[in-house]
Amino acid sequence: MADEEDEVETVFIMATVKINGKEITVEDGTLILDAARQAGFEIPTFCYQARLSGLGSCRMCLVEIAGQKKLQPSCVTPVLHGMDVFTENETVKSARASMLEFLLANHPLDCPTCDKGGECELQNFVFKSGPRQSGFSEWKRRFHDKDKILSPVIVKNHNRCIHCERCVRICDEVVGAKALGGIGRGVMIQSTGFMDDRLDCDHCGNCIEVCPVGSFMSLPYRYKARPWDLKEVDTVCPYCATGCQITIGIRNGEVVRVKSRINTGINKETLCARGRFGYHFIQSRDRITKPMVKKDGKLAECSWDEALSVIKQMFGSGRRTAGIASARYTNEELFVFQKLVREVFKTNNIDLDSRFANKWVTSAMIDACSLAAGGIPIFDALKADLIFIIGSAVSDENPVTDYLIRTAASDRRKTLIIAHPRRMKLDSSSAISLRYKPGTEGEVIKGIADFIENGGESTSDINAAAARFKNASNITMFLGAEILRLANGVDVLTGIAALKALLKRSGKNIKCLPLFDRCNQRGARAMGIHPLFLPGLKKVKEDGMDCGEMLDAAKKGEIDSLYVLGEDIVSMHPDARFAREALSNIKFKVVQDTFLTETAKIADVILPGASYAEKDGTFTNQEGRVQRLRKVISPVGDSKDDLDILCSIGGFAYKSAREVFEKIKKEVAGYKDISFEELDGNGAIVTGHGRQSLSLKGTVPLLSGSDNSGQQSIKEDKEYPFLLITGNHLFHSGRLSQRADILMQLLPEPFVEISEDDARESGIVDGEKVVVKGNGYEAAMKLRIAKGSQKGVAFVPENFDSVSVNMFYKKGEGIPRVKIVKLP
Amino acid sequence: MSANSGIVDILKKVFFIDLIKGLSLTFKYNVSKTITIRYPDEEKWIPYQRFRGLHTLNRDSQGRELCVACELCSKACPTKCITVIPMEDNTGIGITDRVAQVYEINLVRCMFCGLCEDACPTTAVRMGREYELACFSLDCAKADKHRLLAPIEIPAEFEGGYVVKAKLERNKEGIRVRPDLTKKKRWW
Amino acid sequence: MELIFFYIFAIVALASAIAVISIRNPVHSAIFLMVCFLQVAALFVLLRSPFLAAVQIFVYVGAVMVLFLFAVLILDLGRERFGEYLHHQSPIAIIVVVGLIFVIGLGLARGKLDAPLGKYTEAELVKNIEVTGELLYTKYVFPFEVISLLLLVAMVGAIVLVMKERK
Amino acid sequence: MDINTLIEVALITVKVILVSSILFALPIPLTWIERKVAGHIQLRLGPFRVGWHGILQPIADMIKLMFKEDIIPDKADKWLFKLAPIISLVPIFLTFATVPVGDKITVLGREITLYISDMNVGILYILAVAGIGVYGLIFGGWASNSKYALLGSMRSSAQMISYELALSFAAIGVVMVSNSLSLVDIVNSQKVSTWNICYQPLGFIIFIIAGLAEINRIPFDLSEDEGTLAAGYHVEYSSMRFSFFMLAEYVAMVLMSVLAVILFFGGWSGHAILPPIVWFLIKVSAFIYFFMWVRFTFPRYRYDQLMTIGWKILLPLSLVNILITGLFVI
Repeated sequence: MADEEDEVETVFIMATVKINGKEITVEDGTLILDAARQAGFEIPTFCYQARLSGLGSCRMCLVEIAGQKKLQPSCVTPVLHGMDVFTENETVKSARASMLEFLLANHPLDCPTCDKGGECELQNFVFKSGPRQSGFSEWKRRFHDKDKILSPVIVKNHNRCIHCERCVRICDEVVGAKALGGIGRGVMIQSTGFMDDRLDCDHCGNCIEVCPVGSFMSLPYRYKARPWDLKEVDTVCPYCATGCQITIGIRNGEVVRVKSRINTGINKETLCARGRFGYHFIQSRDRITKPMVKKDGKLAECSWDEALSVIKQMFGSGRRTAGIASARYTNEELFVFQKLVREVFKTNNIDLDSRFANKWVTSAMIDACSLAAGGIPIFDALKADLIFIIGSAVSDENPVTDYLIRTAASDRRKTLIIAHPRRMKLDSSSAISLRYKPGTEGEVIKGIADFIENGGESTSDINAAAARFKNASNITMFLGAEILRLANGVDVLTGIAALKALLKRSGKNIKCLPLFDRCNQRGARAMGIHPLFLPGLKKVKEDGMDCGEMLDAAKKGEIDSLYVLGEDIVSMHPDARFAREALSNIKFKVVQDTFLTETAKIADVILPGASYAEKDGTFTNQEGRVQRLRKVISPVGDSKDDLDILCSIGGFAYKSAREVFEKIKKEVAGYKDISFEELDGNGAIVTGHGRQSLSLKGTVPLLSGSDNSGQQSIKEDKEYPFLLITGNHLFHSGRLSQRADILMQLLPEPFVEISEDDARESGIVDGEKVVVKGNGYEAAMKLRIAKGSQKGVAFVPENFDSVSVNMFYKKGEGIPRVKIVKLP
Repeated sequence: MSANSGIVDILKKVFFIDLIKGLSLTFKYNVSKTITIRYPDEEKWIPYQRFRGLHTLNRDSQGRELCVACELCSKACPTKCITVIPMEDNTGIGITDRVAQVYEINLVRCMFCGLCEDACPTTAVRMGREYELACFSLDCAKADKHRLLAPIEIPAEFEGGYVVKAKLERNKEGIRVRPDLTKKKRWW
Repeated sequence: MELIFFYIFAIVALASAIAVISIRNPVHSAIFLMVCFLQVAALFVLLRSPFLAAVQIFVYVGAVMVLFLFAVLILDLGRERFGEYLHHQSPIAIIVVVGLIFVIGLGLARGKLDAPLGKYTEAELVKNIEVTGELLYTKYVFPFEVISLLLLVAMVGAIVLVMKERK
Repeated sequence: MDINTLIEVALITVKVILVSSILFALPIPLTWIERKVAGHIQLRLGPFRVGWHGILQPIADMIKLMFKEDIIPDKADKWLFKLAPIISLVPIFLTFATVPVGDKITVLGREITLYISDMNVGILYILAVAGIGVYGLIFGGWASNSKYALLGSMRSSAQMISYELALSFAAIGVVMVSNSLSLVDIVNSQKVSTWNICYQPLGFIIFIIAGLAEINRIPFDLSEDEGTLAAGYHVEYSSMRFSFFMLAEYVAMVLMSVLAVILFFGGWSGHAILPPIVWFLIKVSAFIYFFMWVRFTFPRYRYDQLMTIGWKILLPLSLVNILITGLFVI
């Protein structure tokens, strides 16, 4: 909808300053340091970090300003018109050298054993501008002998700290975890959690990333390599649709670390725990490394030729075939996959297993978020003065988006409204947190719309939020993927579309961004992985079946062959029993995946594919930003690049992802201006596909009740008091992350989260072992209490094979009800 | 003078003075003592302490490994023949909790320049005086941590620059020349 | 006994002489020529002239043939070259050879080729160096000097030729 | 034929076999000695590992040579290639037919001469037959069809022809003094007066220098100049054929030592405290050592220097020597 909006005109007051004799005109209020960088002069600094609040503690950035006797810290001093600044003269240089000498007075010289050695900012600055000799002969400050292991991923060495406090600030201001603080005074400050504990830690490792020295270190990477050993490749994180740029470092073919880079990608220097520490699945021992074919009811390893010939022989074509893909695959692979399904298998039965959504809901989502109209950079979206999030526990689902929103919302001129049953970390930044029962999203939207249209007393939270809507002029809505899973999702999305229209009528700028939980969900739709749309979201002539319909048909015996690209239907589809039964009914199932998932176990042919670190390609994140994936290592064992596999099955002649991308550029309008080679850290935003609205309303069942799923589960039920919502946890994403050892250390087993009130009523305390029962399935897990969550709602992460949450679901019943019983 | 020296020259030629000089010199050599060291049968040359032979990994006085696996040696190595893979160890075998999991020198590529020694911050790597590195299989071309940490035959304090009595030993692993450091003599 | 040796030497000498002219490879020819010379030397020994035998070996085998070979090696004569020179001469050569054989046969038949033995006894012949020396410097002094002079002239001529070429 | 003749024939046969076998065996200790001398002159030890002080080294070398592959170059003149080592070896053995190692001794009442034959042209015979040996070199070089070998053989043959003259003329001086060509007579004549070295110092020097050149030893070993010719005429030879050449060289060295002793140092004559044959052996050994000593002392001459020395210095000097000797004798 980018073109529907008028660009907000901002008038900047400019200031002209002289830096080292070079004149430069910058926005008034720019820091001297930024101005100098723009002018091309590098000023060393430890404590300055662009998105963090200014501190000015390290004194490395001291500059001389003409007319001022003392040197000034450039990272906290804004420019004034006519300033004459010197950053390279002798006074400044000697001040820098002295500062470094001071820092080294207490910094231990254990660089040989420090993981940071080789990429340490202190080391670099000392080499560049440090004193060559020190006048200090006193004992160095020493807190402890052994490094402190603060968490399964973070190691701390207080001795090395230089008090830049970047860690404290990033934890507080960006991550919002507030796990770190300065303990002690003066030179004895230790930046750590209370009593060296990290209760609220997100384990995101951003403190490690920003630490200029080796005070914070990554435990999984500890003593694995030195920076110069690593071959580092920039690629994209595969865990959620935020699309963080990551840099994978390998040593001798082994992935040893993932890091972010300062000022690269939308995530800049931040990552979440799963992005930073979730790389162990790449070279997991459980990877499938050889193709397998079912012989006499058992899967047996075989050669590629054999597997492919079996597929060619057995796979049918026409309406009785189907293809289901995962949104974790690259645009190129998905494009070739839809080509395979549509052109070779000759069917439109192609879908993502978006777990709970039918094709009408997903197309309504495409419509509501105007995915066809091109991408909206998140930074543009966050300029709005009202940010509204609905249907996503964004702190858990898209942690880095959470950081971005938090940073934006710290601006007091902005309002953040979050509507979700669960409490989340971002609530602390929000003006209003709307709680509702799952399934009643439509009512929330309706309430807001009603208030805006009809007015009324702003007594309830909804009305208060609506009042904010009324006052705002630029509004950004984030629509979570949970809406897709609702039985009445079409209603909700229609309601949102109506709200948008309403707001627009009142002269407001509306931007609408989806919050997806799979890295390439948006790209997959654009590549035509949808029963209704061809690549470029062009309507197909003959509608295909969506995932649910396919399974229905399979149950009836109407599907003969199914090709599953990396999706675990049995584990993810609501109603696991039904999914298993339906799949077993299909005569010939091909699963292409990296792990032996529940679905793969019942397949007839398994093809070992590649993980994200083993292939080239592009992902399109939720904003519509196309980013490059780069191959880091060769596919493990006998597994192959997925693109190669798909091409050899379909007989396509694409040799590389680049060639496929060229084809995509021709077929998908939004990608036509993107150059595959020139995709850098910032990616490229897709443009519109040539139409703004899909106008499917005529064919979509519109109102609740007409949906075949019904709303009966919303009704109160004394026996099963809790409505169960499922989703990703902060440390997990789908079923993939449980293959990553470190993430399993962070959260090894599922838990059930209920509100404080519910806990008090049932007399269960935090951490107690309980049994969750429902739909004839029960599972034991720990209880967690979330203060401020909606009463009568329970949350279980869906990421564990040990507790298959989709067993609680029953086909066609929408949100399940469960009861929670204390374990005797 | 020129006439004089001319005559002398002719006389020298006639009486083969130069040839006789040469012959007498070689005869002197013939009867003098040889400078050959009877290596490996009876004697062995123990080089000076500054010699750059097979590397050793050293321990501190308490027997802990000095190597902290900082990889500076492998960084400094011009032939890139040193492989170091660090690991964490809390059992106290090293002076820090960072010790080498793998410390391997590819002796085929090593040119014994000693830059690793210079780069080592803990004086863990020292070039020793072991120079008998030939063997029957390529296995020994790689010196692993175990081999480098093994106690060396010639103590570091031994001054060197001597020829000592030695014994040639043959066994399955190969040939070794075992020196007897008590019986030493200067080479010349 | 002596006769046996004589025939052995004679036959080998003849055979090798024939080989010299019939073999195309000049180096092999040279070898056979050398063999021939050696047999002749052996015949001298049978004739109680060890001095002549030694001189035969010394001069012909040791020096002349080496120079011969030298030339052959340096010039690298092709194997077929010799054949070419004989093209037009063969009829004449055959006539001459036949004539020669006839003359020698005639001489042998008539007993005209019987060389008389000298006045020296067997014991004196063993010391033939003195005898040879004495004869050379008394009876045959003139021919000796003439030959010396001729050789000198030849030598001087050769040197002059070489000197000319150098300029 | 009477019994005496038979015994004579038998004795000669025995002597021939004895001399040949000694000559065949001689290089074995000689190579060891040569290498030892080389070692010690260069302050080394020489062979040391096989046997006591490496004494079995020549045996080891011999075994090695025997078992080496006999290689004949593809384009070689096969017949000559095989013949050449024999040609080089046989004449040098033949010379020893007339080399006396002592006078007569009496065993079991029968006089046995310590030589096979006392020719009255002995010295002439030796020089003549030894000259044939050059064919081995020439043929070896030529038949190998290799440029290095050919160059080596050319050099050595030219060298031998050049120095044969000087060598012979130097010997003629002795012959004039002793008034005989027979080696036994020459030795005996020295018993009467003093050693010929006293009368013929110039002749001796010429003889030794030309002799060195004649047997292709340093400083005149241009035929096997490793630096420029790889190995000279025998570069293509291996195995036993190669060892034949080596054998011939060693025997030639022995011959030259023997000749030097006989012509200039009174042969087996010496003080009575030792038997004559021991004197003879001592003198010959001294000369052999001298040759080795020279080898490891002097560098090699250039080819043009070699020719200059041969033709412009040694030959005129030898003629002068004959002239002076002639004047004295008359």
